[in-house]
Amino acid sequence: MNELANFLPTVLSRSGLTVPSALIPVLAMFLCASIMAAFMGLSAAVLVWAERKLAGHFQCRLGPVYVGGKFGWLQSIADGIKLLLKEDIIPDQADRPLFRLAPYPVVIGVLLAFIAVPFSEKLMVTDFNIGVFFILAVLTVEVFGVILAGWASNNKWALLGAMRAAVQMVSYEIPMGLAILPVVVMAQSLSLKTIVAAQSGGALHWFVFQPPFFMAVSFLIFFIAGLASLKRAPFDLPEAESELTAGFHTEYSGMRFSFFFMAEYAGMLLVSAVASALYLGGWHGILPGQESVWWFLAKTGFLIFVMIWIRWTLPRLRIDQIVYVGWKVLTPFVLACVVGQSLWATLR
Amino acid sequence: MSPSAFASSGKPAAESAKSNFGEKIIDIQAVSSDVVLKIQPAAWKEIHAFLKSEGFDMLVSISAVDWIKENIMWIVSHLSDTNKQRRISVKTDVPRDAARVDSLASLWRAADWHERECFDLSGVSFAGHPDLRRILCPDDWEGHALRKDYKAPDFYHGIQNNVNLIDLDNRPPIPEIV
Amino acid sequence: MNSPGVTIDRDVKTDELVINMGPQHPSTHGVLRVILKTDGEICLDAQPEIGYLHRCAEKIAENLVYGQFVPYTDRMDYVSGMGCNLGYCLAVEQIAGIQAPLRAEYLRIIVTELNRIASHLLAFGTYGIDTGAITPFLYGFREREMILDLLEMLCGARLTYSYIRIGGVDGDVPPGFIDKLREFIDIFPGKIREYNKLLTFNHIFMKRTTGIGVLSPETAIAYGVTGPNLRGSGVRRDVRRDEPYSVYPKLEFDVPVGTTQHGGPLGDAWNRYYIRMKELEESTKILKQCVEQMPQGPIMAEKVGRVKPPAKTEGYMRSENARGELGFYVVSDGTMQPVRVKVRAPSFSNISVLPEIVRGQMLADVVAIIGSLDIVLGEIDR
Amino acid sequence: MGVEKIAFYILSALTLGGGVAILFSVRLMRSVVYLLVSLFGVAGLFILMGADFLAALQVLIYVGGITVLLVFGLMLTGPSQFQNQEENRLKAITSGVCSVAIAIVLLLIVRKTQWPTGGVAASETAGGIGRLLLTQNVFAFEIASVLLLVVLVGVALFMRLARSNRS
Repeated sequence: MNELANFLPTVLSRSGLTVPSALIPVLAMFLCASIMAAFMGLSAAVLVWAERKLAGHFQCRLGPVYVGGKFGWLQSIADGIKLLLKEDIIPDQADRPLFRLAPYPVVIGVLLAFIAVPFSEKLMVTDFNIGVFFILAVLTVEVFGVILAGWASNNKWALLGAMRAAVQMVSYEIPMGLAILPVVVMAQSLSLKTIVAAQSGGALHWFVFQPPFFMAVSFLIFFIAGLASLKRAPFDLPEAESELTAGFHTEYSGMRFSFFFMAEYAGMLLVSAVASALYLGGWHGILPGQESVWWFLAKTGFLIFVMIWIRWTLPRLRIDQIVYVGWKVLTPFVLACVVGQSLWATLR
Repeated sequence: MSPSAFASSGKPAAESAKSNFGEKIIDIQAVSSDVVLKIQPAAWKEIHAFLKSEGFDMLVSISAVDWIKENIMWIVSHLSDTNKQRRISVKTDVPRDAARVDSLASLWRAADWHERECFDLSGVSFAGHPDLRRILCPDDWEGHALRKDYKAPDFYHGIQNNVNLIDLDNRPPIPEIV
Repeated sequence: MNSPGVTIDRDVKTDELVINMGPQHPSTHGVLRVILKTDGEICLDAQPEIGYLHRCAEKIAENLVYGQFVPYTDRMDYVSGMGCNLGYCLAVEQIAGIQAPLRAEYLRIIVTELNRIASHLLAFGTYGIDTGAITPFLYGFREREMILDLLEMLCGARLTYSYIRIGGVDGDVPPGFIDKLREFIDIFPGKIREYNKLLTFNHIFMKRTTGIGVLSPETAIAYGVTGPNLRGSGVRRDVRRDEPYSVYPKLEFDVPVGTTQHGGPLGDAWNRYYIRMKELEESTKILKQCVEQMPQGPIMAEKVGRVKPPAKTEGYMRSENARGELGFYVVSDGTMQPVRVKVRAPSFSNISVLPEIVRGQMLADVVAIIGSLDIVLGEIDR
Repeated sequence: MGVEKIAFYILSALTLGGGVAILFSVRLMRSVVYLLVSLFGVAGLFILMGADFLAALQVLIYVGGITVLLVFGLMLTGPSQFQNQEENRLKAITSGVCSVAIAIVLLLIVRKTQWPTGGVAASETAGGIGRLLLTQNVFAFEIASVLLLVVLVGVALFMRLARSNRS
């Protein structure tokens, strides 16, 4: 963003506009925000298409084939237009202001988190010195939106979905946060840029392949907890369609519904991106010296593929099993990883 | 279809019931599928209890047949023995206007729903049933559909049911959905 | 974890929530309505409400001649319509003294067993969806499609067949049918292994279904539960084997019953589900034997004409449909119309046991239990 | 400097406005939302002061933990209790007195404390906080940890007792 702010005056002067210098950072902020929002929307569209296509092939069918030529790659745009044009229904007994408000925290939470994602050495909005921590923090805002949506709908299924979301978040925030610690111990920093920079020099320097493999375990835990925090199958209890009809977004339609949808896919991208930055070397390639944003996107894409793969293969867990896994399996393991990694780092 | 070899499997049990209950069992019939114990309506429950103790552990169905000319109703139950593969049927005649027998719900849990269905559709009441209300039709439905003199209502909550009543030329306008 | 037999202790006293599940709900398998009383996620009580699909088919039967009621029967259990056709036709043949020719009997068994497979595949797929796995559904439908194609070749219909008629079947096999059937029989066992790998022995799936909705054999019999649900509780009862009808005496097949090998109790949801998977294999076995044994000959009894059973004859025909013991009680008064046709629908009894087995389970288990009972509302409500 | 000032006023307005709105809203759920607004305002103020670690902590703990638990409690207790209970004069008076007392104490503290002015915030606060917690303030840190541990064990113990009493 700072580069953008430095770059802006030249662009503006070339185009003949005069802007007071105090407004330039604000303008840069707005530009950045809109670029991020556009990126999020676009990636959500691509991911929706990818998921439908992949799900189709997992299930011995073709997925979308008609819209936009042979591969149906305009399908999600058509879906988006459909959702935009749909009637926005608000139930009679709903808490109207809260019902209207609820989708925004969900989207904003994910969008804010993208600020700290390092796509490549240059391509990132800003390098927070507490980047990882920041992402974890703003992701919780998303859950609050979900809970609000479930409560404001005044629907019992939605309420149950919201309660499940709350339980799930409380159980999985802790392993997810702790899973980051071994990486932080190794990289000696909370800044994602520094963490990625510490993994340069080929695949063997990625944190996930570092002996004594505490970080590999914490990578797995981070990924599982990430799935749970995104409410993706097999942790999709808050919106379990066969149990709670559609859970917290039962009553939502049209644009407001699509916000939830968009946030889910953007969240997939976010968790995969963070995981690949933390453990898989970010923008570093397999061989030493390879550095490109494409490496980063490829790793992220692979993780997203795994998420989709899991979703279309596994059945859903039950709420008590989810809590059990969160507290009694993931948390002890991740604590052991943190202690082990710290010992390793000090004794080495 | 040849008559099943199992049609007479309930014979010994029927005979022993006859020896136990005597007058209360009017007749032992053999129909194409079962041995039918024809009994007095008052003995409905005790004979079933006896048959249950004989090993007929599953109540398969309870149904009623309306004979409007004779002004009687049959109440028929079918039982089977899941261990020895025997089957038996119990039948009783009750007057149409006082179709009433004792409930079997305390013997078999299955009787609960089957009796409710029989009450709902045939209008047989079962004394001692814990919760005798309609099961398939709505609670405020009138009449019992499987009675031979049943006339379907023309209207139900304002919904026209009888096609002949609908005046096709002067139909009320379809209300506009706002 | 919520293991079987362990009562759930509720430490925080919270408000009970009465939830209306259905009649429009994705996993009530039709228009079933269940009134749930829950405490948080724990289900305290569940009362099924039925009748949303009631058409009073039994009354319709009284106003039709015997043969005309056949199409109504496959709208009862619309997932395995052939079984309903067969049950009704056998019941009428029994009281009218009609004997269908042998080839027709074999054809009847072929189509009912095919339909049983199709029905169990649907149960398998929807059970996957109930537990949150969507893909098995489409895997199951891939093979179900083959069966529907086969049945379509025979009678032109894919759901409501009316193929079995009083005194025989509607038509002989078209050319190519037997070859396609053989092909299906050959590939199907491999597909069953695939299903088992994908869903049956999936760790999460087993954790979700083992030990929930435990139906003891005594309760099952008391409620009149039949079919795979009863066999899942360990009671080896199958009308096809115990009181065989049609050509079943000539066929060899096993009657699978519930096990405890998966680490759960007898009669839990997983057992009920697994019985259906085992029955897929048994039905394939039966199909294989039928194809080999089927003789040439007529497919319709001679001089069936107008069916007119003698006055005051009655007969109760039990047959094993995909969901359990299907009974048709037909009473004649000597005219061409029956005086009473009572349908004893297996799902009707099977769903009545629901309150007994869901108490104290989690909300997600309620869905898994309803799914494991595999009900069809068309036959419950008739 | 203008932008920062404007941001400061906006965030302060959010914080204070949220707090006032909590007081005057009838529905508990809405109060939680206002509380959220207020907490976000505080987080924003932290960012403005360069303490982004604190800001993230604020969001993580208060938004992700405290308010979620509040809402969870609300959802479990049934719809009839989502409204504030009717006014109770005694309650009103006691709470008023308490609030005034707390306000006076806070104001006194604010007035008495020598606030550092004009200093430049550290670029990396997380490390500094960590170092302070483990060296200079280790005693306070340990006290807090022990307190939390006691609470945790106590809650578990009470639940155990309640459970054994019931059965």
